Amino acid sequence: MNFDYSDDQKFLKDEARKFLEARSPTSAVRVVLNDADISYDKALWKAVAEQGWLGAAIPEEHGGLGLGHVELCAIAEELGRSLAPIPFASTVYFVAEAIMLAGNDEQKSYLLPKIAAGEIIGCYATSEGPGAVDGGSLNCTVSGGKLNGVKIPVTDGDIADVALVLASEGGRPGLFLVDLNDASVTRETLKSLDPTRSVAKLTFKDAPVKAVGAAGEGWTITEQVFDRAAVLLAFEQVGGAGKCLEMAKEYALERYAFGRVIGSYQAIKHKLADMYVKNEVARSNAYYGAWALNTNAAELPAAAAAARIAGSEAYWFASKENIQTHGGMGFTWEVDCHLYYRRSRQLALVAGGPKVWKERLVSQLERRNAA
Amino acid sequence: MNFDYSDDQKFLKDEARKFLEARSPTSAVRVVLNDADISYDKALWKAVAEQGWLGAAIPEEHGGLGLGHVELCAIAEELGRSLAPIPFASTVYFVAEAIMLAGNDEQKSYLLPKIAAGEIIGCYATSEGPGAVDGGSLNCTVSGGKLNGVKIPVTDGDIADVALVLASEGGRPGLFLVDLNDASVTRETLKSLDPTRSVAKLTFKDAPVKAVGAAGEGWTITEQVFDRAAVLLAFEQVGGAGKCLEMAKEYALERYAFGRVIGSYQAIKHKLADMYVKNEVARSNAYYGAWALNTNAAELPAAAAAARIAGSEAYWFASKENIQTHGGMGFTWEVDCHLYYRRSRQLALVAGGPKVWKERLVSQLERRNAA
Amino acid sequence: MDFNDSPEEAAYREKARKWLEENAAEHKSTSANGRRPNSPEHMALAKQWQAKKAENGYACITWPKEWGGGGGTPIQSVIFGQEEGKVGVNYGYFTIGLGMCVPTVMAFADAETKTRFVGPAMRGEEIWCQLFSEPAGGSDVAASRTRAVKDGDEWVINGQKVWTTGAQYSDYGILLVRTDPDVPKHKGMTMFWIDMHDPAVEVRPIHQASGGSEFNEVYFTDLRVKDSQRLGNVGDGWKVALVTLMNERLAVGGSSGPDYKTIMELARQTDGIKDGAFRDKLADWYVAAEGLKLTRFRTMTALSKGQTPGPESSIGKIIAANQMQEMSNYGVEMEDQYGVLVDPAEAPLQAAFQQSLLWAPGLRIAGGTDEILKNIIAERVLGLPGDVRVDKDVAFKDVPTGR
Amino acid sequence: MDFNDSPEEAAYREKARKWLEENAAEHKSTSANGRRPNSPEHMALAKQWQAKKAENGYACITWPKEWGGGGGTPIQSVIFGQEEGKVGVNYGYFTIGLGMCVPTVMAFADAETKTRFVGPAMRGEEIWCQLFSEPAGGSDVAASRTRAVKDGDEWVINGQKVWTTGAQYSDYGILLVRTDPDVPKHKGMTMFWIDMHDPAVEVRPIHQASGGSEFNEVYFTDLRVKDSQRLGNVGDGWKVALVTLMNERLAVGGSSGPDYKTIMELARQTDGIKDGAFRDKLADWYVAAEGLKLTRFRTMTALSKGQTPGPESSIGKIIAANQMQEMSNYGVEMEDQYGVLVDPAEAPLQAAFQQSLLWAPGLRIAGGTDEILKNIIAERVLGLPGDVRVDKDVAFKDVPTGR
Repeated sequence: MNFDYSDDQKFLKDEARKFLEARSPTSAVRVVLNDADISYDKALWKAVAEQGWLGAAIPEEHGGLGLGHVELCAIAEELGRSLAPIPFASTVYFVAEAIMLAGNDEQKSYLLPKIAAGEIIGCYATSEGPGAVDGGSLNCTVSGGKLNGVKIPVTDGDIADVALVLASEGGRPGLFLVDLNDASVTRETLKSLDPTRSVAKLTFKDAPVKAVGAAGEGWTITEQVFDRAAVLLAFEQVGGAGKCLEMAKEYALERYAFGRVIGSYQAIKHKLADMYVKNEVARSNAYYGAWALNTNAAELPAAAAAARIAGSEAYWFASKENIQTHGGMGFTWEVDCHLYYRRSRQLALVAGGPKVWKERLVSQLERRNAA
Repeated sequence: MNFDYSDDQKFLKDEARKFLEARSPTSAVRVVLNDADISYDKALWKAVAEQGWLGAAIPEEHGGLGLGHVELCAIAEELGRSLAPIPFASTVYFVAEAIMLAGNDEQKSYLLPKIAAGEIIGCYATSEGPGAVDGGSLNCTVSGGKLNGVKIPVTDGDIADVALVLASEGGRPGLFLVDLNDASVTRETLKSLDPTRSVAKLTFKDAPVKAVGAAGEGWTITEQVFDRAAVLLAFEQVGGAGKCLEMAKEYALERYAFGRVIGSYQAIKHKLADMYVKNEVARSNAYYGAWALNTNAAELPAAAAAARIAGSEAYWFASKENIQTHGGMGFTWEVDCHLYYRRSRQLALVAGGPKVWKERLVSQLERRNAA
Repeated sequence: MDFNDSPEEAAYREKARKWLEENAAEHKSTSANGRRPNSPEHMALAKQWQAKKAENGYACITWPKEWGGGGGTPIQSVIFGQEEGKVGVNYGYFTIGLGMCVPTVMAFADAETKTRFVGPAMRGEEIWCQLFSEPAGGSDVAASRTRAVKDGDEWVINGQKVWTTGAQYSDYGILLVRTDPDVPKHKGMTMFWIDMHDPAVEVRPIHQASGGSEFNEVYFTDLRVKDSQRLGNVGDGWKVALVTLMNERLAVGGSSGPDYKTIMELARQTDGIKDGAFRDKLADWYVAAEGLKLTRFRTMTALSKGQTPGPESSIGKIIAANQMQEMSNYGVEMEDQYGVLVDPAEAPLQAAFQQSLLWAPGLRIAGGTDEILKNIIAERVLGLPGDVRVDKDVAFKDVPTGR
Repeated sequence: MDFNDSPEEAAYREKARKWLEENAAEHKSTSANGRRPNSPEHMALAKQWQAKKAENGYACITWPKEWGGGGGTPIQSVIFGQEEGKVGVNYGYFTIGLGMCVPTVMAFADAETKTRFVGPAMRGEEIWCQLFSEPAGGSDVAASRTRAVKDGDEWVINGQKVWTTGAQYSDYGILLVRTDPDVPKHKGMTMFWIDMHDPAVEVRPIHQASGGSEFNEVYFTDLRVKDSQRLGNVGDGWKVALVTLMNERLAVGGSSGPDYKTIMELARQTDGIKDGAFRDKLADWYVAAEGLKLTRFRTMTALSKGQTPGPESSIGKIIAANQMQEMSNYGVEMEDQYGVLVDPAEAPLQAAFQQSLLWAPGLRIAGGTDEILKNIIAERVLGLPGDVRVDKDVAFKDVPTGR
């Protein structure tokens, strides 16, 4: 039984925390928050690339460190905790994972080393409007190797070099690689609930594409990629939720009301205990997701869904009750609480909302029970 | 604006409370609870009849007091509070209301005076097995004026003289009056979550019936009857939930832990505040239901559903957290807390569970919004 | 049980309706007339309307006629408010002044002061704000640290208030200050009225977590006020403040933001309307919102009978604020990935759910946190004991504060 | 991250598995062998099994070999428990005695006493119970009022304990009593071991709200015990009790009653499986139950590394008890009108949901209420301050009790 980070992984995680505390304090996050023209922290992106984190789970033959996915999970937890305003998830959890999963040798050889080196930013475009994406009814279409249509919103779509786009070809969903610097692509940066992570609208007019994976397999691949991303995002959620509990606890220990620290009132104590319980449930489910991801276990779809549901719930609760614990101060722009509140929403939505994941989980349970 | 009981109604309600405190203390309720052979409190039933309560909403021409339904609501609140172990709801909210709504003159003239006088007990039989009843697929059938099939569970079915039975005739749902003392009817008393209210299994073998209302209208009538009963049951729920809050408050003020009354701890204070909030929401929705019932307003279906949902939720919460507030004592047979916990479940199920009512409410909202 | 007016109430309502019909035309829609709230044009219109109401006894319906009020009943005030709402007139500038500050002035000031201020406030010529909350106080309003020191016939005030609504456009304010830190906290405070245009008063808007700036900080640097500006005795500030806060309770506030109809509309757009989980939630939201609305009718019934509503109205904000947070988050999640978009031009229903998601945490805190309101219900409605207090019997300066 | 045993653990597991295969045959299913729990036949089988385990070092795996234990590690104990569970052996009679009482005896009794009791308890020959809770104490275990008065070389004990598991079949018990009411509550208690067969000890089953009688009241009327039965010093009872209670924490308890699979089965039977509201809830229940199970794996990982699990395991019962109550109610409501039927012969799935609905309120209280467990997490895991205490520094007899 070793259901925990190993000592090496703990060391990596500690180092990541120190690095991010130095390089991505909330003062740095606020530069991206406050300036609409800045979409991400370029210096941090460069530094993270130098650490090798972008290629942590990419095989050495493709320029990565060839570590396991648990190591990437450890990094994700710290990225989530620090609110790092960089396109890490889009590039690593979505695009790199998709290429490793479904790309051909040429695509792997070309893209993975560039991703590992921080030379290109990727994004994964599925949404076309309000409501859950369904591989069956896509307005973006590919015909004769050209893509037409609109994707909205696309996380990091304004800063990415390449996109993986879910689009219909001959009535079946396919996954396509697009060079976003091509003149056939128009991008518009949009306002987000979480301004520290950018989103865009991408319009394609006869954009040249290359297929990733077999024809008609675009939705199947996307579901597999989302399972993998869900586990990694869950670690970001666990990191963020843990930080919220720490902030709430520290404030509750120093803020006085009626002559006592507010942390001595049961209303606050039990609120924080509730946070702790949800955070532990999220962490344990995330660990199981990490195990399933790392071993490519058959349990991955159920484990990923459970990790994502628990992570979303824990971060939502911790971020909103952290504000509540801070009282009026927590509702000011200057205090950091709202950064986590905003990020908790971004992370809960970026790979599809809880509704979709609950349905995926229950379908898995039905399948398991039938077996 | 007079959204409250009138002074006369308050007087009636106060008198009802005094009467029930004297005649239906929990010591009397426990006689029914503890003896499997006693299905209801016969002396109380007789006394209640003498008070005229059974005919409170029955017109004077049919032997009732001819008061409004708000007066009946006031009585219901006190019956709920006192846990009165009598077949009041079955006889008055279901059967008398159904006859007033859909019975012909002969049925009214025959049944209503007997009900008002406490001479007959009625029951309303719809359920045939686990899950919600649906007027469309009934196993009980009527053919040639004879009823065949099984109804389970039927509240007060073991002690009732007459039943209104939902059954299929020629493939369409009808409502039928059955004399339960007929030899064609077999009754079996069943064990209930709430032993203070009896339930039975009724088996009909060529039982002679008379139709109530037009052919094929049985389900429509049943839905209207259930709307009316839902409002009255909501008042029983409000009465019970209010009593639970009182009990919890009194215990919290007298029980000491760590040298302080437990009512001085925020965990208990806020729990009781939550109870209070739910109880007020339930009361206000019940009042609106009473208004709609009394004026036969078009809003009745939505108002009844809202009253029932709020009442079920408030009583469930108050009864379970009343036990929790009482700690170990609350989990003993001797302390009354569990009587309310059990009754809260009986009341939440007897006219169909929350699921059904939520769906009815939302359908009404959709209709309202479309209009 | 009915929703009918009594004959007297019906007559009053009819009179008010007729008057509004004849007079409210250009105030009928405060947003449609193209003037931004808080703009000088919007404010001018509001003042004009307030003057007209005052002339006809509708500005302060429950105030005595001798002070220019309507000499009416609380239920008349509610009825006029309902009718005013129905025709779409909804200026908020005078609520705090006329609802809380000026009644305090009327209760505690000398005749000269009252004569000077009551009329102009009622006619909308002067706007008042309430300066109680402080950064270090929060839920503990009596922990006021803003310091007033006597200097001859004047007091010199230094300190800071926070979360002051309307400070940026107010002419006067009532200010709670500490005049004696050597006695227990509730005993060392005094209330003054002040001139908000004094150069020693600085108003700074608060940049809220939601992005907006509805509230202010107010700083006092050697602000000198005359002893005659004192409201009540020296040391009686808390008693005076309680009178102000009691008046707050009578303001029957409706909730704003998306409601069950809005989320049904969204569900229709995103195809969520058929989902059982949504329908289940919708029923709960409807029942709670309906319960709140109907509870207000019960409060109005009490008013109509001449009773005074009590602290039980605290349930309103507990329900409304938490429901707003839950429902707006549900709406945002229903939009799935698209839910992060916050621009009204892009997001469904003009980003109603995104906006209220960002505002909801503030609503759970403003005017009493969930936790304080539950304490109020537990203690003042249910009669449970107060929290164990360590700050009651020691000098204010000795109360632990951690700093 | 993996779920694999270390090589040493795998070897131990293999050895245990083999031994169980060879020896557990007639104990494999404690219900299928037709003997009712608590019947003499069932008890005899259990004792026989316990003796066999003791003989082979499996009875008390972590105890030193000199005392007849297995001399093993906590993780070995967990592994054996898992394997024992897998083959379906699950007698509960010895858990409290060997997990809590006898370790306390071993820590505080003299050599003679230890020699007398440790072996028989380990071999299942004698059963122990723990006598701490009192009616007036509840969550406040240190409020013990059962009084012991010194009389020569003996103590005379009068009073009452409550919620005592297994008192009806226990041979011995450890008993917390008050020996000095004139000092603060935590300082005036003393611990003794007692003979449960003494005629001065009366055991009465508690009739629970659920209808069953799993727990007991125990009354002491002039029970005389020798001073040599004292465990620890006079006045050190609370310190001794803390050692007992600390051992409680190591018992890794699984939850019983219906789980997500059971309610899926019910949903299939009642056609609720397609309802979105049910599916939404099901996902939440699964995630919480899975979170609990996986958190236990994390605890076992800590054990495996030789660490001691802390108070964070309190989260288990908070989640499990509340989920049991919510889920069983949901199941009952899903059955609609039929849900009131409680007879296993009538109700779906042998009335599993009705039974757990009635039991759940007890689970939320037994072994620490939700409220106490949240206090424990807040104070001992998160480091927040304790509640303001009024009972710490006064004589026990002067602590307010309201009676």
